[in-house]
Amino acid sequence: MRIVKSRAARAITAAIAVGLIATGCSSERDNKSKGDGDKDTFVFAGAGDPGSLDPALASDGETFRVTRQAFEALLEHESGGTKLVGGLAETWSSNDEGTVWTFNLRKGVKFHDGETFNAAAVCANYDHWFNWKGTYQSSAVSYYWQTIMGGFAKNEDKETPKANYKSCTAKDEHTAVIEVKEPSANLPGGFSLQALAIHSPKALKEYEKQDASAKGDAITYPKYSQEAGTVAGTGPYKIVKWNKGNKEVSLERFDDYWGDKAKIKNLVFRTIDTEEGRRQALQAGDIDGYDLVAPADVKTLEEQGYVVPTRGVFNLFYVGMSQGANKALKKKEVRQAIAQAIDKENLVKTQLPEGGKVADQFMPDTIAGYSKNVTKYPFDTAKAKGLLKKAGEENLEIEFCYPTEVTRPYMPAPQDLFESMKADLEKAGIKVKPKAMKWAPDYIDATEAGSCALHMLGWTGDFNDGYNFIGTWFAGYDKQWGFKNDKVFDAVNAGSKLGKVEERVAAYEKANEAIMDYLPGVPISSSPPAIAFAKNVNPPNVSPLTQEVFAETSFK
Amino acid sequence: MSLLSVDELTVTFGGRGRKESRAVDGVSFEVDQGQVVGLVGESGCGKSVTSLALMGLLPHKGVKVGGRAEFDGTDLFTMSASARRDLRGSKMAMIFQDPLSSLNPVVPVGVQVTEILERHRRMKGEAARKEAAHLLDRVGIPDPTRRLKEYPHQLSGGMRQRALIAMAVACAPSLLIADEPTTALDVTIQAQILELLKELVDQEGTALLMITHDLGVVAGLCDQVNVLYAGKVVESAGRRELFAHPTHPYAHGLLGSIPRLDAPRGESLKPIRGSINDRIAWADGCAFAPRCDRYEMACLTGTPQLTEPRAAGHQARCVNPVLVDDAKAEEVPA
Amino acid sequence: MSVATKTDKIQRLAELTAVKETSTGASLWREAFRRLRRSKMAIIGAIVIAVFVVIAIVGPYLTPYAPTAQTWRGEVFPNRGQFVGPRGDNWFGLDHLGRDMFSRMLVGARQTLLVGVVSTLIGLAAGFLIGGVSGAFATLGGESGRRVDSVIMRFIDMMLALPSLLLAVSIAAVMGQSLTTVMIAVGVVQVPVFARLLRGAMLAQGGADYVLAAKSLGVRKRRIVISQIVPNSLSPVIVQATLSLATAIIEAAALSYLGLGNPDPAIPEWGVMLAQAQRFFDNAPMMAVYPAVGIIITALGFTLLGEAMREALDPKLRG
Amino acid sequence: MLRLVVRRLLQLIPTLLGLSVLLFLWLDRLPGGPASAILGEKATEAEVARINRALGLDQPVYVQYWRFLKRIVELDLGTSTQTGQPVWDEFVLRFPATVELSLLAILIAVAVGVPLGYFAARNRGGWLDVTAVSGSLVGICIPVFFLALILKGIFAVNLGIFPSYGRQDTGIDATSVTGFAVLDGVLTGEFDASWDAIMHLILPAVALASIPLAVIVRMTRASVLEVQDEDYVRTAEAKGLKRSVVRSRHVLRNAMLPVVTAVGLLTGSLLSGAVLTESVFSFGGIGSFIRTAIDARDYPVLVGFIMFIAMVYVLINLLVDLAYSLIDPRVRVH
Repeated sequence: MRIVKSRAARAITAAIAVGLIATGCSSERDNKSKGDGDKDTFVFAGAGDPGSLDPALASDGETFRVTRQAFEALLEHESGGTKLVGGLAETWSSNDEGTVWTFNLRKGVKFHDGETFNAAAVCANYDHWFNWKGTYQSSAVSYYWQTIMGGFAKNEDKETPKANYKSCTAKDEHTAVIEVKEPSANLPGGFSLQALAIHSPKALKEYEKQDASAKGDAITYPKYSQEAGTVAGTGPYKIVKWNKGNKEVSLERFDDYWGDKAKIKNLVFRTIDTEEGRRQALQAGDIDGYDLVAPADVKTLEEQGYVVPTRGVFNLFYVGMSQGANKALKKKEVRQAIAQAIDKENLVKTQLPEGGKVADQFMPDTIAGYSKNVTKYPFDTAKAKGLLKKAGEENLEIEFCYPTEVTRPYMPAPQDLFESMKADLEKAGIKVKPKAMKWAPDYIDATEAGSCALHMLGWTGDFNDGYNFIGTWFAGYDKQWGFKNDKVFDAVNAGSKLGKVEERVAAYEKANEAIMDYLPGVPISSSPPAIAFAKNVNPPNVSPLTQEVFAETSFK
Repeated sequence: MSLLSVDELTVTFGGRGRKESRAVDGVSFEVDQGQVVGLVGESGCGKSVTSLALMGLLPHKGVKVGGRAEFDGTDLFTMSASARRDLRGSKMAMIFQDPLSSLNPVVPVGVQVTEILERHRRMKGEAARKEAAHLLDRVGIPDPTRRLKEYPHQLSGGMRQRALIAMAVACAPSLLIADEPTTALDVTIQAQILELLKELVDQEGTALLMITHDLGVVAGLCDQVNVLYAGKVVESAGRRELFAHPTHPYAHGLLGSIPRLDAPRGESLKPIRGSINDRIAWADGCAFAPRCDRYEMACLTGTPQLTEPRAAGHQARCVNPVLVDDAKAEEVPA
Repeated sequence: MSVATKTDKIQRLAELTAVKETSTGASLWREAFRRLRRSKMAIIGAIVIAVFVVIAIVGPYLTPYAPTAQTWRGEVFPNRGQFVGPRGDNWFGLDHLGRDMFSRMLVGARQTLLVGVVSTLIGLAAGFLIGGVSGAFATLGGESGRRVDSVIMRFIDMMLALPSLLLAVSIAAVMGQSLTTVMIAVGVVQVPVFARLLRGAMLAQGGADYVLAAKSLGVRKRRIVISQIVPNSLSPVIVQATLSLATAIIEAAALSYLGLGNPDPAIPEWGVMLAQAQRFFDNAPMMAVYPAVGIIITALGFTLLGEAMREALDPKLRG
Repeated sequence: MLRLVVRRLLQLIPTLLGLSVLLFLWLDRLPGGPASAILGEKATEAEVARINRALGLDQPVYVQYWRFLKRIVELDLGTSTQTGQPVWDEFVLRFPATVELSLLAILIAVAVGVPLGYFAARNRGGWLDVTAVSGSLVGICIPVFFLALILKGIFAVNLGIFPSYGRQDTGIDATSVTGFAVLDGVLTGEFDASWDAIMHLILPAVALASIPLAVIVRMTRASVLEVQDEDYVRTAEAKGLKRSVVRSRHVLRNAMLPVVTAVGLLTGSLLSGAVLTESVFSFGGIGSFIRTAIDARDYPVLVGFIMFIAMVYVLINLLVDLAYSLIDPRVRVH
């Protein structure tokens, strides 16, 4: 022990000495970023640690970013697009009601643990989820299963939605049939979710040995989801190590992958929680790429020669209005005045990353169901003033909440956005009472409870179905909006129960028009969350759904 | 020739912006081999400063030392700093007033003794420790080997002073300067310490420069006495002579102010009026004048010179000295 | 001898003795003040503070533009890293929303001063109360008093055991975000410091002779504490208060960096401005530099004065 | 000595109990719960209610507190709602990082601060003194996070000498024994890992050290100045000891006493400075984790971690007192 101590001491002193000397001479570390061809490790920085290595237990992007490299679902989105394509299922079809889904599975697919992929494996997964018990039934754990497939075989909590999943049958080695009780707008899109990605049956057996519900109250994630070794999917990479202390997950190329093998042998995800931190790490050559780039940095990085591809937009940023919190909002003129007082173009021009678009309805234009002929509310301060006068609200005073300490893909710098809009509204003669809250839980709670007259929120789509957007807001009475309007609600729900996609799309367009006619809030913009790579990287196809597949990445 | 001869020593504080003040103002005196000389005066008269100046312990900044001080024939003020260091603790040593604050609280007494042996007598380890024990024993500290390991706060006041003395005499110095060595101690201890000093001085033939405000101490020890007032020697004489015939009104006053058991009934003490703060600059006249019963206009005309108004070798700095023979001569302690 | 001579003898004496008597017996405070006027630190500090305070008071009325008006919105593109630096009508350039930095700095000064002063006052008041009470109990409360004191001190220890920033963050979490929150959070952090300081000083005084004297004379305890002990224990507290003004301003900035600053953008505050400017450090470093320098210099001003005061009041460090 | 330790450890228990009560009362006042933190935009009232019920947060505080106590008895600190892992594991995962950081910081502060302060005092008013003092004053006034960002910008991003974030380079897959990256490297002989860990530590440590450094410099300076004109230093000089001995044994040793106490308090306070530094360098320590825990209303983590920190703080102070009593014999006795 003594020796070790003295050694350590010496090591430290030596280090400090050298460090101090080193500060004199310039960088010998830079060339690391220039990168030589045979570099075989790609380091990508996210903003937060993944929550679990089992995507089924997760509901956050940071986790999915990692698991997506190792797990595949029945369906996938086309690389860099939003179109549904075959994943582990080559083709799929459903009956007219959309309650029976038949998947023709890919052949010759192997799991990381050597198991072969087949219909039995698929059903093993769905039944595994369907039969979840205890803490697994908490929406904190199985959020996506519950949104897509409802509840479980035996619901333990009366609040849990009733199961919509009926059964999964392996018609033959390579044909799996999944039946649901009622048609849902979440299908087939839901089949593409990481949360419903297919695990090796062998691994599943291991999972089932471990229970999520530990003693006491808390939700404890099972051991297998917290360290590499057990989890096994079919993806191009396999997870080999999760070093929590160092906030790093290491993956390694899976050589028996059915498709194009990964170009780089090692893939590492690390966590750097601040925007500046990530940018500086890239500039310092410590990482090869990072996500959630601050809009301010995009141009700068490009000028410095970094690769900053632009994603398609697949999210929506809006100003919500809680009519419960301020009676004036019940008047349409007031809502309209607010809508026209805000200079959306300016926001997009100055605040949002390149490729941002002004939104005119609660759905980005990349989604099937976007309607070209909704009522528009162009920026016009004078008109806004007039409307307020008409409503007899010339000196309207209104509370406007905004979140601090957060950047969301649709909302890069909340306070800046807020300050701009505040200025706009005040130009139109509306008094704005600012209210800043921590994103979670304060802000989320406040907006959910509808206690913020005006507030900023948004949504990033999970898959290409309009209901995934408008459904989350306008399917029925919701405190956040605080209005009842059956015209809107019916229009929105009309689509959701239709089995045929085409019919649905038509219904969504009608719904959008109904919504924008009523104008429950102000859709502001859709903006692509920027992603940046080192100078020597050929980036993967960037995806509107932020579903990059890093197997496509390579070094120049 | 004398061991230490101080000639027109002046010490000036301040300068560099601050207003100058002269603490020692042309003091001259001599100390012969083995002689015990007293520097007497109330606090603030410059006696301690004199001793520090001689030891070279005054701060370097903001202090000017003038005049000459020859020790063993070499001028202390012109010799190199390192030479002075070698001298200190070996040839000339010093004992300070407050034994507690003068000892390092966090270093064992033993180390504080041995370090001086190591420095000047090139002693090491066991030998040094033995010698240290011997020294402590010599200054009358019981159970020295144990004491060596102890820390100052574990010793009694008397023992601390003894320890300091042990350090001072460790290298058998030829001159020992003692600055109020007993004031911080209670009476019984005082006597013991004085005894110890006397004995050491006699045995070793060490010269002792005794700095004190306490005439009792002087009476007990000194051969030659110099009375200081406001930075100047106002009277200088042999002990007997001084006690018999204090000539300068100040010295006279001092003696008059000592309580004496054998004083005739009804004769009350005659304390000196005022304090050393109400003085006038020597340049203008006798600094003591404001407190003096005997002053004349003459006192206020320039600095009075040292003269021998009474007997040879008995100097006094006064224009109106006390010359009437009073009857104290007989009671002078032998 | 003639009367005449006698009198003019005394006359002459008087003249000669009349010299010196330089401020002996001057009170600790007058002494201290004399030394303060001599120390460069104090002078510089005082000047800095004076300037800052003046700006804080009159600044907001001198702003060339409204601090919140996004007048030049069209010229600044944060999302493309395009900013506008110092120029004719905007001496400090524009911020990321096209507002005049100079005006914002001026208005910000007042907020910063406000935060510093109020939070320090909060800390001082609370700390003074706690420290005073426990000090009083410790010095004159006897056995039981000492027990009370030790309980209070346990509590203070608890507060000290919590890292100050976390304490602040958690307070902000409970109270929600507002200027008051920032002030309280920063203030509370100071409480234990003041409490301990006052108590310590009071304990030291408690042993002093004049207190024993007063006790033996049977003066009422409350009176001893109020009229003797506390006044004599003040100096370290006052020094600390000055220093705390500096730390308060810095802590406030730290809170802003953690996103807990004053939420109302209508009232710019240096800490918040600095925190916001972080994001554009590459493209517009000056946006961060102005508030940063402002904060540093102001804090320095208070620190200098505080340190000078400490030295002036502490004879040991004199010279 | 032993009694002191035991008494302090016993004192710890009521402190922690009191603290835990305060914590629960505070948590009860915290608006919102972990649910919405977990779900983000996806939160709906029903979901939030369900999760809170699952976590037993629907019960009144005292019930929750009672459960907490029961768990504590079983040495179970509960589970983080953020990561779904046992609080203890999370602590073990992050504590070493902060400890390494704080230790190196305080090490730098002492290693640089003490000599600097010492020499500043030695040639008081000299250029070194002036620079040291003014430097330390400025040091206190620079917001830590700003300094950290500047350092990072220069040495990590522009010069690329140090890594810009984290505890270890990617791909250095160091075997973890104790969790202390540096130590582990040494234990397992993976010195490259130690080295790497150290490189990652330096920048944050320097930033974190700024304030302690400033404090220590000024403290050392003041206390050396004070000790320099203590009587015992004069005694040492009077002994003619070598300068080096006087300075090391008599000046420095005494001057260090107050500094030691300061170091202890500073080390405790470093944890809070760490919150900022850790988040700037995304250095996964407890500071930043507690911060996120507050946002995420991660009650178990908050309670657990804060109690740990309190405990560590008390222990550090205990250590300081022990160290103190080692260098100051006066304390040792009583």
